[in-house]
Amino acid sequence: MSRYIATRAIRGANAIVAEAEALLQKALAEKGPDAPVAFTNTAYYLPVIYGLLGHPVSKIGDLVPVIEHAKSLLHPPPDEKWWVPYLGETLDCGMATLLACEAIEGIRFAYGEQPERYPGFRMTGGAAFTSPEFEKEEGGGGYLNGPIDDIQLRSWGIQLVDGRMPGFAAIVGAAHSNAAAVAIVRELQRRNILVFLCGNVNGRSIIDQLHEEGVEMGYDTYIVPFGRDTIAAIYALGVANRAALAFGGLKPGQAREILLYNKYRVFAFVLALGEVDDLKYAAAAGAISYGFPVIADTVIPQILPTGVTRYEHVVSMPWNEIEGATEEEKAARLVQKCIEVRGVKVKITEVPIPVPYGSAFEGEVVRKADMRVEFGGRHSRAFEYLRMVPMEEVEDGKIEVIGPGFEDVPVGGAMDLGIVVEVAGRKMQEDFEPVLERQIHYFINGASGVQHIGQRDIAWIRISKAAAEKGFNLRHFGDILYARFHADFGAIVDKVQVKIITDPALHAEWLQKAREAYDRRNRRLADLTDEAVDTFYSCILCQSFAPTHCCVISPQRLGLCGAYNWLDCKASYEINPTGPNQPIQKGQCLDPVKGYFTGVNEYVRVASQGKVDQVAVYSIMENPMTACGCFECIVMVIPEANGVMVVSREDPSMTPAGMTFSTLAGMAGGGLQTPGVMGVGKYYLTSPKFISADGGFKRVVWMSSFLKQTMAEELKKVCEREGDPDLLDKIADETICTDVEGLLAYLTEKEHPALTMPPIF
Amino acid sequence: MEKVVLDVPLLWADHHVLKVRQALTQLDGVEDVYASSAWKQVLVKYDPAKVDRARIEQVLAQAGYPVGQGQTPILVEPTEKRRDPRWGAMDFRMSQTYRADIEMSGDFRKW
Amino acid sequence: MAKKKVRTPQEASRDPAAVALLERALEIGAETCFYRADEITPCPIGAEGLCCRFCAMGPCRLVGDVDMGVCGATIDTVVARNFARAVAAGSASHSDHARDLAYTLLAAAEGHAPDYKIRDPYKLFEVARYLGVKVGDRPINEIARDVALAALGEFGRVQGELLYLKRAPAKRQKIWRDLGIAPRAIDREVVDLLHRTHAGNDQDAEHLLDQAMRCALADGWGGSMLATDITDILFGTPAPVRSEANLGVLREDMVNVIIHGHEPTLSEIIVAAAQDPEIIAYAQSKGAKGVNLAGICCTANEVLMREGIPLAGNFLQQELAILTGAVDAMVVDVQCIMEGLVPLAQRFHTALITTSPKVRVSGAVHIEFDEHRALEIAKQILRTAIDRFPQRSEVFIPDIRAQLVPGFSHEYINYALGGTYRGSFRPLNDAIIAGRIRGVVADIGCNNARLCHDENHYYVVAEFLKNDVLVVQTGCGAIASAKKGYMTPEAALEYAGPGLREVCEAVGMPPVLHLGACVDNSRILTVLSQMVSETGLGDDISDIPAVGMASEWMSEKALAIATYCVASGAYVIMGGVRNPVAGSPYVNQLITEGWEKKVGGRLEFLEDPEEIVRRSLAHIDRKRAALGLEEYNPAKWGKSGDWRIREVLELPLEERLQAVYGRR
Amino acid sequence: MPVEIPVEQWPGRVIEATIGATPAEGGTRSRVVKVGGENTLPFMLTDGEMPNPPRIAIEIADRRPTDWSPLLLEAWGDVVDDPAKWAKAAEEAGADLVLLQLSLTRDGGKPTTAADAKALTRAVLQATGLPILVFGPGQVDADNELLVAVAEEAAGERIVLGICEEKNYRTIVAAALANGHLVNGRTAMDVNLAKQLNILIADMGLPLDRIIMDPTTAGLGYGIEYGYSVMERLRLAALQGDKMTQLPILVTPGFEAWRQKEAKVGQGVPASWGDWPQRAILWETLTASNLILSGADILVLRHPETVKRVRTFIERLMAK
Repeated sequence: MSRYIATRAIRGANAIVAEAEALLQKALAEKGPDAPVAFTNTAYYLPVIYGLLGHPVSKIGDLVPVIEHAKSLLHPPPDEKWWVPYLGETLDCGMATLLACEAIEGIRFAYGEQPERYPGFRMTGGAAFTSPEFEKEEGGGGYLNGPIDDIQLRSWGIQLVDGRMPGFAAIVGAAHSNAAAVAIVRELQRRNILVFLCGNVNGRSIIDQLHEEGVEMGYDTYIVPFGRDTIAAIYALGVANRAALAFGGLKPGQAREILLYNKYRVFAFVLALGEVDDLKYAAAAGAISYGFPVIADTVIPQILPTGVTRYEHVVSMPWNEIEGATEEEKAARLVQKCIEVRGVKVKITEVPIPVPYGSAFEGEVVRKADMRVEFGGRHSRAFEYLRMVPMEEVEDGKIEVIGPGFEDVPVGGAMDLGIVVEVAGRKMQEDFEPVLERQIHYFINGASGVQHIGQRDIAWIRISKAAAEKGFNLRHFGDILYARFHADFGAIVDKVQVKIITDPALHAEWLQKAREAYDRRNRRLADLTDEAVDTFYSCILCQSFAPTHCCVISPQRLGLCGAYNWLDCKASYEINPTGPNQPIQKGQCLDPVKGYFTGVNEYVRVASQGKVDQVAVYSIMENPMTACGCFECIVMVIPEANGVMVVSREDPSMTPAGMTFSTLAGMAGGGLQTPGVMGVGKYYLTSPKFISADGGFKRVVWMSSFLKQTMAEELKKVCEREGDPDLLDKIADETICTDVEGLLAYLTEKEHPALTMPPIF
Repeated sequence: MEKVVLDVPLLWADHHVLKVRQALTQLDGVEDVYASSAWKQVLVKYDPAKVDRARIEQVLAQAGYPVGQGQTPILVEPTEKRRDPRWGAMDFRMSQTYRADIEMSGDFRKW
Repeated sequence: MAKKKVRTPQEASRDPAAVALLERALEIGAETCFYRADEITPCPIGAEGLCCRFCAMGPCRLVGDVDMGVCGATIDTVVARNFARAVAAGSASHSDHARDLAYTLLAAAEGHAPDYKIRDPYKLFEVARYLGVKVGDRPINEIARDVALAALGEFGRVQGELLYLKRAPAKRQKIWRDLGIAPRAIDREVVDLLHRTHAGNDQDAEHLLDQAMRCALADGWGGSMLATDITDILFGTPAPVRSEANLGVLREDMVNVIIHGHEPTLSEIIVAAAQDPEIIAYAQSKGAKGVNLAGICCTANEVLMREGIPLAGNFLQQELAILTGAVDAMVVDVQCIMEGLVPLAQRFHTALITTSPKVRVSGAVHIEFDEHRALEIAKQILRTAIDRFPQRSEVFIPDIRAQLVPGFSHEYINYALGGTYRGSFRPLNDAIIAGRIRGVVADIGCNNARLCHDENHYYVVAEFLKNDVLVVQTGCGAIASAKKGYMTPEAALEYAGPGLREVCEAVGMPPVLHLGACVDNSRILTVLSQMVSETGLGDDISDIPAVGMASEWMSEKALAIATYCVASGAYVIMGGVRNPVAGSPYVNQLITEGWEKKVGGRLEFLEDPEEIVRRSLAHIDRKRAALGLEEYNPAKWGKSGDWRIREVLELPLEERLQAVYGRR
Repeated sequence: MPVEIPVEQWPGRVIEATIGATPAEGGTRSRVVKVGGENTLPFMLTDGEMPNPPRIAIEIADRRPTDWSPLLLEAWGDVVDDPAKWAKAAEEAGADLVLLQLSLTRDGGKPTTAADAKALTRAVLQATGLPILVFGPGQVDADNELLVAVAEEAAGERIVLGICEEKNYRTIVAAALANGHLVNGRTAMDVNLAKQLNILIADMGLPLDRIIMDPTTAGLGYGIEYGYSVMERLRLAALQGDKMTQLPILVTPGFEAWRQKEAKVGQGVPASWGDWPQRAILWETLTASNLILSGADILVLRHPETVKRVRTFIERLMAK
């Protein structure tokens, strides 16, 4: 709270409870305690009271203890100076306000004053109140909706719970103009967000504004007018309570659970349009207890620390200060902010491009002859760069093509291209940049008639003639990326914007920036050592066929399939916290050389269903890590040579161990610990932690030539690091020998260091 | 045409606004009304030939919103030392994190 | 011995009220502890823990070439033994205090102490749960009796370990158990430690210090925690109140009674008695308007937290209060009572009244307290004070006092952050995770006459606030901040960094939270445990970016507190005076690196307050980094608050209606 | 020499789920069916208890299943044209549960509507007093539309809604939440996928005792050993205390067996395969009995004769 808001909310709460009490006394006197009180078509009595207090109200007399409880929640407003804390007190007052408001509406129902009369108003999809007494005007019109009935609630509730409907917005007051009102509601509608309307400013409600503009309201349009005063906002919280009771498996009276359910599961927020009075502040304080933040289009104090709500509690976005030339643009920004503050995840299911899209097209090749244009490759330069930027610097969904399109490029020609994706998200981390960036390859490849190869500044993209004829243009790269990043990485990415750059000057500038970033990332990866982190990650993706296998992935030891490194796992865990990559707290280091960690042992014990008791992360001889079967290479000890051989999956030949890869695979895989045999990812060979307990890379005496060739540069560096630049030449391969005798002869001739190292056993 | 800003302490919520406006706009000679529950004030533009301030105030008073009089009802008055008596009466003591808090938030779930 | 240089009043204290009275002392030639501190050079051998007085073959002074006592005890053993003895004494003090409270609860429950009742039944139920007492529909007094008996059982628990240990994070409990330092029974651990430190017993420094930790844990998670809980049950769990601090709260026209010491049992009844019409009438009959109560030391904190009784000052101000000539009676119970009060009181009309069966001071009036006749005795004490009122001569009350809002019990903090329905620590954890609050510092403990009074407290607190560190305080450190004005809600706007200010404004709280008496440091343990269980800040107390310190420590209790905090995983800095284990680098290494390896916390003695702040912030930042939290960056915060609405409020209505939509 | 049989004690126990609700519980079923609850491997009655034997559900289609084997159509006779009659026949054939499988279209190719689904559900509920399961046609949009309607229609009856899959579980779970039903979650044969889906469903707030898992199985000779192993491991994990695998298992041997050539085809196969009807029933029976041994709690069967045989098999195994 801020003291200003606390003061006004507490005043409002005191006042509304007093008003409710007076109204209740009047009703008790005029109608008697047994007069019925009920919202129509609901089995939840007065749902806020029923949910929070577990107290079913069916007659006026039942409201007496409710008001008593509300009074017990009240507090005096804070002083101007030397005040005592007010946050908890204000939130209590907010709850009192909600109880009082619902009591008032209940009594109004008893008097026939609810739902509110609104001459000339007709709802689409039929009014909630179909009983004849409400049908005073022709066709059931003439009334606002009032509370939502149970049938509608259940239908919407399912959509709220299954995510088709991201949340609901309770709009209180009136927009700055009719155009603004329409624009705001349309923005919300566009995102499938349910809209509830209530309240007024100087007698004008957003309901009036929409009515004047001919916007259809009713169940069918997802825009529901509750009433022209703020008290009617209670119906929105009635929806929230009933959602928790119906879908959360909660019982009436489980107040805290109901509030928490709404905080974590129901993505609702309050949009306060126009000046804010005591009661609006008080009701907002009530909404905050539900975890629903408040966004105002006027100047009010902001409450930005988080906790009761998930993100900011109260945000002020004065209408005149919102950027944008038109009311529509301003409305879009306001709604965007609401979504951000509430953390609403917007779902995008379709990729809006003129060619078919799907994973079936991922392997597609565009031949030179079929090619309309290419970016990258031999004749031009293409790069892709994804970076994280502060929240306020991203306009979600903005796609800019900066520079000319490929219309003027001759058929089969090439042009420079830069794809810059900027993402923001509360859970986004700089470490995830490369992980997300690599996805660009898969995302773009999914478009039919588009081929993507490479990454970073060696990206190479081709667009086929067929795709170009169907209207595929540069902008569509942005559309694809925007949609897919939201769909696949919504857990860490809240906002995405894309720049497609062909302008030569800008291209050069961004390429420079991108290269600096690649460089930074390389250095970061180099710095990322096992010692520098407290957490390793597991990968149990392969337990489907190797039930006791569990990969332990550390910064310096990637998964044995080569597909998952430590950063990938970290991101994967953020995206899918119940998925196959779980954090492993290293715990206490029992042996830094062999790589024993208490946390790793505990985890592996559980994950292997008790089959593996401990793992030495850096050793092949003692409790080596198990393997599933999808390793890129097999490392195996050759006792006669006092070293190990590395056999690549691509190598069909015989090895000095007397077995081919496929025979060896049977020994290495299956989730069993076999000292002396290990399946690894090929880049583990370059890690300083490669069987470091047993002597490291110098132990390698034989290696498939495929590895020697494809990883020549990396391995050369490893040899230099190990202090033996010619080491690679001293390592035999299948072209030199495939038996132990030949191997020993070769090693002796080359003076391979393994021969003079301490015995490996 | 003249205008006047009146303090109406009982105008503290927007359902009062509807009533105040209803009372004033029916008054002959009143040309424009801005009833602000946020600031508990009413701005009235009127034709002095037809109506005067006294009459406006009278109408407001009749509607239950006397100018400058009354105040927002406060049920819980501050006490001497501001020790809030109600807090102590709350049936609520916790020195551990409530389980539902952890369970409901998927982020922190540990199976 | 040559006369030492005596400090001027300005050098002796940073508190203007204290300075004024020190000047007054010079004027009238009265002697105070400040003067005596200047006169007496601390024994350099004892100061470093090198004096072995454990048997009559000594005392052995292990200095110069001497590196072994008569019995062969090494420096390491002697230093560790001295330290351990202090911890035992400190633990005994807190725990004995707790025992008396438990007996009071028992007497109240059984109806023998009619002036006491259960003020907070909900707390009783909560404690009952921890102590394994059935609640059900039983009458409250029956539950209270069982709770009192269960609490008393903890002191001499026959088997197993303290029940309250389960309030700590699971990981912490495991550390204690694995190390074998989970305390078994409160008395037993003290006795065990005293036994070990007897001549010819445990003579392995590390082993001795392990038991010191176990004994201290029996204090923190046993004695102190029980004391806090039972006090809350009997006198109410604190919630914010408004009060004032410093000697200016004394009244010229009223009978001033100062309550001093550590136990609330009697003083709570005195508070009630002072409002008794009979007593007020009696005071009026002597020409006073009534009875004005004010407190010193932790008795003050106890009645401040619950009743809003003002603070007259902290430990070093006990003599100064008498120097005002306006104190008609000073009622003392246990702990931190200077014998120097007697000669001073005799110079004035002040009645120094001892009340505890455990504490008599030669020359003082003794009115022994008995909880069975509490109100009667309280009235007797007040009458004694009132009788002295007419004997007042010249009165010198400095017109200096500051406002404060104390009363932050753990339970209230939980409530403050979410209200009745949503109370939790999530907003606090969130604020730390986001970096609005950089970390938490507990600055607690004493004053020390060898230091400039309150200087370190003022300095470190101001620095921490500036750096967005939330400060919680107890004991005399809290009183220092109260006097300085750090405990008003407005102080957040004035002294706090942008992030902390935002949080304080959201909650309406001061940037420095007063958690109670020094025995209430157990509240800090509870807070830290709940922060852990709230998730997001690691899974043990040692993971939280927090530092504990006693920047002007002097008592053995402070060492006990420090040790239980370290054993609970905290980094603790003892500030100001010399390192009492300096004599043995090995022992010093044991309590720093050694303990850090064992229990995750470390104990350091630092004289320089700037160094204290530097190391604390570095520690906080290190813990933040270890948790993977964002780096502290104050530039990101400070956008919430009321400032903007004020501009709008000043405008006339018509302009205001436009202005709320913001500037174009 | 006396032989001591070692007793294996497990820390975990499969959650007991209750399907159906009697009038006293707000439904209209004549009895409820409890499944799960065992704290031992199947039929290791010396080690622990198995309070509920595996239950048999008979699958009925919402209209004449033209793709079913003629043997099945023959066995059931005319009732296959009327789900209500079929449900009744299933009850008489000895089923514990009736599974109504909705199809994508009605006769004549018109898509099945929500109203159709409601009517079918109502008809089946009225025809039989057994607790029922209703499975959607298996297409995301159709499942969502039809099962929400079914859930509403059967509110209070504690039916099992299926099939939840990872890509499509939210709506079905929401419908179950709102109307007090159970769900059946199906995953490809994989322990972790099964567990993850259970977590996801539980995360939405559905209590664990309202989730049945279907780890998918295969017909005899078509990879049943694979499904067997997955089920066995799920059950071992459950007994070891992994909360998220402690759910009753539903399998569909009827569907799996009857789509294999050995059961389906009567002509053009080697004579040595023997009598077709005999062979087909054996195929279904053997598939089912294998799965019973690997831990199935609910078996969905098709042929009335199989039901008899499997029933006998279960009874013998349960005999102490």
